[in-house]
Amino acid sequence: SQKDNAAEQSDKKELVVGMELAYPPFEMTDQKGNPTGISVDLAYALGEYLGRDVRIENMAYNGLIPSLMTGKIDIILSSMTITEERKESIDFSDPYAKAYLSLLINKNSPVQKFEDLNVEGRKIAVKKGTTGHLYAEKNLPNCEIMVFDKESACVLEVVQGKADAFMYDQMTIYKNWQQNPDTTRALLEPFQEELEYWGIGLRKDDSELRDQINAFLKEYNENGGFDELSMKYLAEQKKTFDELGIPFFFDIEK
Amino acid sequence: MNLKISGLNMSFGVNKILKDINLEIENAHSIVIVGPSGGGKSTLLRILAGLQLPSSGSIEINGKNMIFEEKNLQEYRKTVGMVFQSYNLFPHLTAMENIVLPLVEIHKLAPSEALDRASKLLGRFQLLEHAYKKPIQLSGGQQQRVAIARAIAIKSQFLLLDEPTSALDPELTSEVLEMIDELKNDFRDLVLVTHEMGFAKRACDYTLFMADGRILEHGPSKNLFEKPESTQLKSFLAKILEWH
Amino acid sequence: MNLKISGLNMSFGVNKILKDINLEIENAHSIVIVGPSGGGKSTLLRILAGLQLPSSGSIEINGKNMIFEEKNLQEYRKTVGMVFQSYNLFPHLTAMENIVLPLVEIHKLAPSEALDRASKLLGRFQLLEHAYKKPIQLSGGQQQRVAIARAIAIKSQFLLLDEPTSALDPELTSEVLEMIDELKNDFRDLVLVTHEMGFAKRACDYTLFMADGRILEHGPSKNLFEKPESTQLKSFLAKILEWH
Amino acid sequence: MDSKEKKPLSKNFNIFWAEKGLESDSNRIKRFVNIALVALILAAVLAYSFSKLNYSMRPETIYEYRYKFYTGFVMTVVISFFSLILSLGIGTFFAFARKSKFLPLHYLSKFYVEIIRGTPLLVQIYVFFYIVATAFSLENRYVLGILILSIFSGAYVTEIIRAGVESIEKSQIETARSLGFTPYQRYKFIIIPQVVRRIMPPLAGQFASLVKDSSLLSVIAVSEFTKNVQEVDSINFASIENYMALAIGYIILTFPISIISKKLERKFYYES
Amino acid sequence: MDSKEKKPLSKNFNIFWAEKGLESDSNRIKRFVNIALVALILAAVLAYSFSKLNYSMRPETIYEYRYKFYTGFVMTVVISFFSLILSLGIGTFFAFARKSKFLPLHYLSKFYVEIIRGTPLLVQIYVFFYIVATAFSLENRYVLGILILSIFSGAYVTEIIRAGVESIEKSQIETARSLGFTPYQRYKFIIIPQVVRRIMPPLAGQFASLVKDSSLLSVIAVSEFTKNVQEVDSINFASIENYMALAIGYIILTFPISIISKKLERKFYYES
Ligand SMILES: Nc1ncnc2c1ncn2[C@@H]1O[C@H](COP(=O)(O)OP(=O)(O)OP(=O)(O)O)[C@@H](O)[C@H]1O
Ligand SMILES: Nc1ncnc2c1ncn2[C@@H]1O[C@H](COP(=O)(O)OP(=O)(O)OP(=O)(O)O)[C@@H](O)[C@H]1O
Ligand SMILES: [Mg+2]
Ligand SMILES: [Mg+2]
Repeated sequence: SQKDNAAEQSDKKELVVGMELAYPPFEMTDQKGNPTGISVDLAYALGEYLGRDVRIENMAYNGLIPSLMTGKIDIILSSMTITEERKESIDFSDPYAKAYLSLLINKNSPVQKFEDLNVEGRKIAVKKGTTGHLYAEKNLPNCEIMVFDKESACVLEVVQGKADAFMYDQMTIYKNWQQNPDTTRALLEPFQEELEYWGIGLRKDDSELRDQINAFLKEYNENGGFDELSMKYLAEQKKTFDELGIPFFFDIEK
Repeated sequence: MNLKISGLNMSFGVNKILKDINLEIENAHSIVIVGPSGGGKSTLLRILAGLQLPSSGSIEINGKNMIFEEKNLQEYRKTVGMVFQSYNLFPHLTAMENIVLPLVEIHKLAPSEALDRASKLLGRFQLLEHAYKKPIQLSGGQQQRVAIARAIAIKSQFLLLDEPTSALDPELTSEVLEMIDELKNDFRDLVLVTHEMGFAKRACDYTLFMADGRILEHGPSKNLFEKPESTQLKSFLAKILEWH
Repeated sequence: MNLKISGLNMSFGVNKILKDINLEIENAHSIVIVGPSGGGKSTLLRILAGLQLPSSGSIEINGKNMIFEEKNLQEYRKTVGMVFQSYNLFPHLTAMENIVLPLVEIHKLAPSEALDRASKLLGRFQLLEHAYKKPIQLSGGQQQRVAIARAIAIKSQFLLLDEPTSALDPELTSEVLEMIDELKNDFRDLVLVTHEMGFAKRACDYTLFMADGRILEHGPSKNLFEKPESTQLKSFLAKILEWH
Repeated sequence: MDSKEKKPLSKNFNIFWAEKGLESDSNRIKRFVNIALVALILAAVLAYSFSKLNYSMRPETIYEYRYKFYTGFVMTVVISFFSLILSLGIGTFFAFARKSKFLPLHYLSKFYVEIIRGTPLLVQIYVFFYIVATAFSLENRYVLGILILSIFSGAYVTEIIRAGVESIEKSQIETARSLGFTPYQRYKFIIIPQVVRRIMPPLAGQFASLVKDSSLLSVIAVSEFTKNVQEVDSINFASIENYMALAIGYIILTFPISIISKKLERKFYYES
Repeated sequence: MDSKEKKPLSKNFNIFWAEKGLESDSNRIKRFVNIALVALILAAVLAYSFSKLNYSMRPETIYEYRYKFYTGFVMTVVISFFSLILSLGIGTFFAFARKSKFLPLHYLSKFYVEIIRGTPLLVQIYVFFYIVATAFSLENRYVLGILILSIFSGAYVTEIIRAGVESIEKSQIETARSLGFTPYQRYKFIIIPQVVRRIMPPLAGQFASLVKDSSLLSVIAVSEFTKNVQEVDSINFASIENYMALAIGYIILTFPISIISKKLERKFYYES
């Protein structure tokens, strides 16, 4: 009966979007505490497309999936990577972005390329539950993997030389390298065979909404919405990435 | 006061403290219990105060049976004044507060009236200048006097006094004696435990001699002290002469 | 025991408790302090025990000056046995343990020897069957006897007893008297506070009469009790006759 | 024994109950010097550590995000305040329930303490919020947050209160009974006034914990202080500045608890 | 008063000190029934909530990741064990320091308690690990973690011990002094045996907190229980199963603390 209600009200009811506002510039807050960022803009655009009001629920990352499953939010839009494991619990829309892993490396570390990390005595910092974490577990059996809750801790570890490298997405690595040019360097070239894609998380039984969202994403991309977002939030990065010849987030060719 | 005790037994675990006490006293205003230390005097007094449950037996006071249920006992205790052997003042309250608190809270006196009554009693026991001291700041005898004052202040139907003059000098002991006389005139009864035989003889009209959990002898004080029958009581009283 | 006190003062905040006490006693084996409640007897005893610091003044015992520094006092206290007015047994220890613990830990006796000594004393005070009770399970008089036993057991140079028979019956009081005589024979001295004048007269050879923080009269017991000079002492003693 | 009196002869005498003496006025200068000394040493250690770090401070970034700091702080104040009061109520209730002769209540209290103390707050938040609250259609996450936090903290408070009440000597309860006090009056006039002093220090500790534990509510999207600061941190990456501000914020929050607890301790102080 | 004796006449008599009576053998069946009752009610609430959730359990996923669960659990045991002992030592030290006549020590103790209790463990971990430890070139994050956790918990332990020691009546200290006990002997024979019973409940609470607070060490990449479970959770997204396992794990960890604390409470029980 809950499902019927949901379907019945879906055109009037507001769309509750869950995200953790701690991943600039995708999900963040302005200085007054209002949600802002790429995902937030995307969420509002989606709301407009669906004709529903949007409410952003800001919560811890590991609260997102339980909240979705128990109906406390309607979708997750929080730079979430689509994985097989997650698909066991929730559904995803079509991917709207792709990300590469990069490395932030301590200046004095001997590590020059990704393979150098897979050596006894090297230490890598990763953020808990990120694809970097999963990738390291799979591909760096000889390296000591240190798992942290916060990016800032991972960065500090590298800056202080407690870890050789921090593996995360390009954009965060780039930003932190910029902020710590004296103590770190960055390895931005992609080294993964398989790319990772971000999708919007949905409840499994919400196929109607999924179709709507997929249609929206398609239209939004075709209308150049993602390019606009890139220009608004990631102009500098996009420029650097283009110079380096590295593909960018929203360059999804399917 | 009429007191009837039948088949009273009391034990702590395996220790039998009171052993089949039977007693019938009529028309005694003041009863004194004497006997060797550890004989069960305080225990009997605590049972009479409704603080301790006997293992078996019944007690009738002035024709009323004591019902050993918390509900009844709570009401009953309000009608009894008790002075403990170790005074048991509340350590966080001043001498004055120790007396006034039960008056105001339990007996619903107006605070001013309670203060008045307390002051009079404190004055009588030469404690006025110590009224605002906490128990720890009082000497032993001063604490004992506060405890007496607290028990008397509530104007209970009867009083239970456990060695109320043990820490008092002769002068104050006399004061307590006088007070006991006044209580008699007010028809307020009392049961008293003491080790001072002179005091016992003078203070009370009926005497119980308790030893080893039993009442070995009892009777009007005069008879008992002058013509003790049991050998135990005889030797008990004899000792006093040695050093008096 | 030679005792010399000069200019001793002691106050709690604004309350002057001891007021310029001067005293010189020579060759007294046992000293008794009598006087009205609140007169400062316990306080004086506690100063002699090294538990309380006087505000000013000095004390000389057997030619040795008391040095009021924690370090010295700690050693000094080992040589003194003390019975407190409120017994002060350790509530978490049994009667036996209360006696044995100081013997073993402070006076370094072998446990077996300590147990032996404690048993003898407990036996003497008719407490053997209560040896393994905690203080709360003992009657008032039993607690007091344990406290006396604890103080005597350490075989200290001298003993300070604060109303040691207040909770004891005549029989036990005689026992304490006998014990005091034995101590005299062992040349162990004592200072005693009591409200029982008969006991005082019989137990001690020198008497101090204290009232309101002052020593009003002192001298050999015989003289003092039979020919009191100060009006205070006279009226103090007179009261006893009223009821004895 | 009043230490004031003894000072002239030997200030070393009463080493166990020196508290009062330390606060006497003659010692004020000494006290100040010593506080300064301790503060200085601690500051020196920190300063040395910082100097070794080569860290360039950007304090202006805190000012930039002051609004987030402020709203988070206020939220934490509100949540802590209500949770504190509620947990005291819950703790008192279960401490009494433990003493109840009605056995289900007695065991409920035991269960409550063991289970709540035994499991992480995080798990409790998940269970209450996602499972129980969902089933009973409770929605308001702030109210639920306060409730969960109170239930959590209440278990610790229960045990603190129980220990305090049990430390009152039986003879006092008996005296109160002999005077005809009802159970309620016993608690009001005899037990509580004596227990306050004894339970205040652990209680203050528990409440300080509570204030800080409130940060865990961020997992159910309560934007409290820690969460907001961490969000700012993920944007400005000025970790040291952010966390210093966080520390100071919490000290400001817990300090009143310390002060009030010390006041109560002193107010209910009596020698025994 | 021994409640056993009073039962025949009225079991309602002694409502305040009924604890002992409840554990007498005649009540064993009653006790069992009541425990079962309470457990049943709690289980029913949970079961109802679950049923409302429509959640399909995947318990096999826990088995799949058992290794992570196991290593995390062991790490938490190790860290908790050493921190518990160390924090007891630290707490004892500072409780005594607070009483010291050497004023810098006295104020150090006050500072310590206020600052450590006042700031979140998270901040302390960052400050110690990334600032102080870096400056002094300390490296081992496990040892540092235990140290930080002990220092944190020690502040609460300090206050608990202080409150306990101060609740001992002065007359007992005085008696011990009169018998010639040294300060050390006073503590060993008189104060500690009496204080154990009074401080055990809050102390057990503090240690239960400590065990759970150890999870915060995950921020410096100590792979303890919570962290490992959360890692698993971020992979398998079987939140309910994971967190149930987490809860059970922590109950297993804290239960010995409860048991030992109750044992000690009973061992040092004496009527007063
Ligand atoms: N809780 C208890 N457990 C075991 N025995 C106890 C307990 N309380 C009291 N007793 C014993 O009961 C006996 C009687 O005690 P009670 O206090 O009634 O004696 P008493 O006649 O008042 O003695 P005293 O004159 O010394 O005060 C004593 O032998 C005492 O050891
Ligand atoms: N801590 C304190 N603060 C204030 N006054 C106190 C304190 N301790 C004792 N006193 C006062 O000191 C006086 C003497 O007390 P002390 O205990 O020495 O009397 P005492 O002669 O032993 O009396 P008693 O025969 O009643 O035991 C009393 O008036 C008492 O009130
Ligand atoms: Mg008695
Ligand atoms: Mg005295």
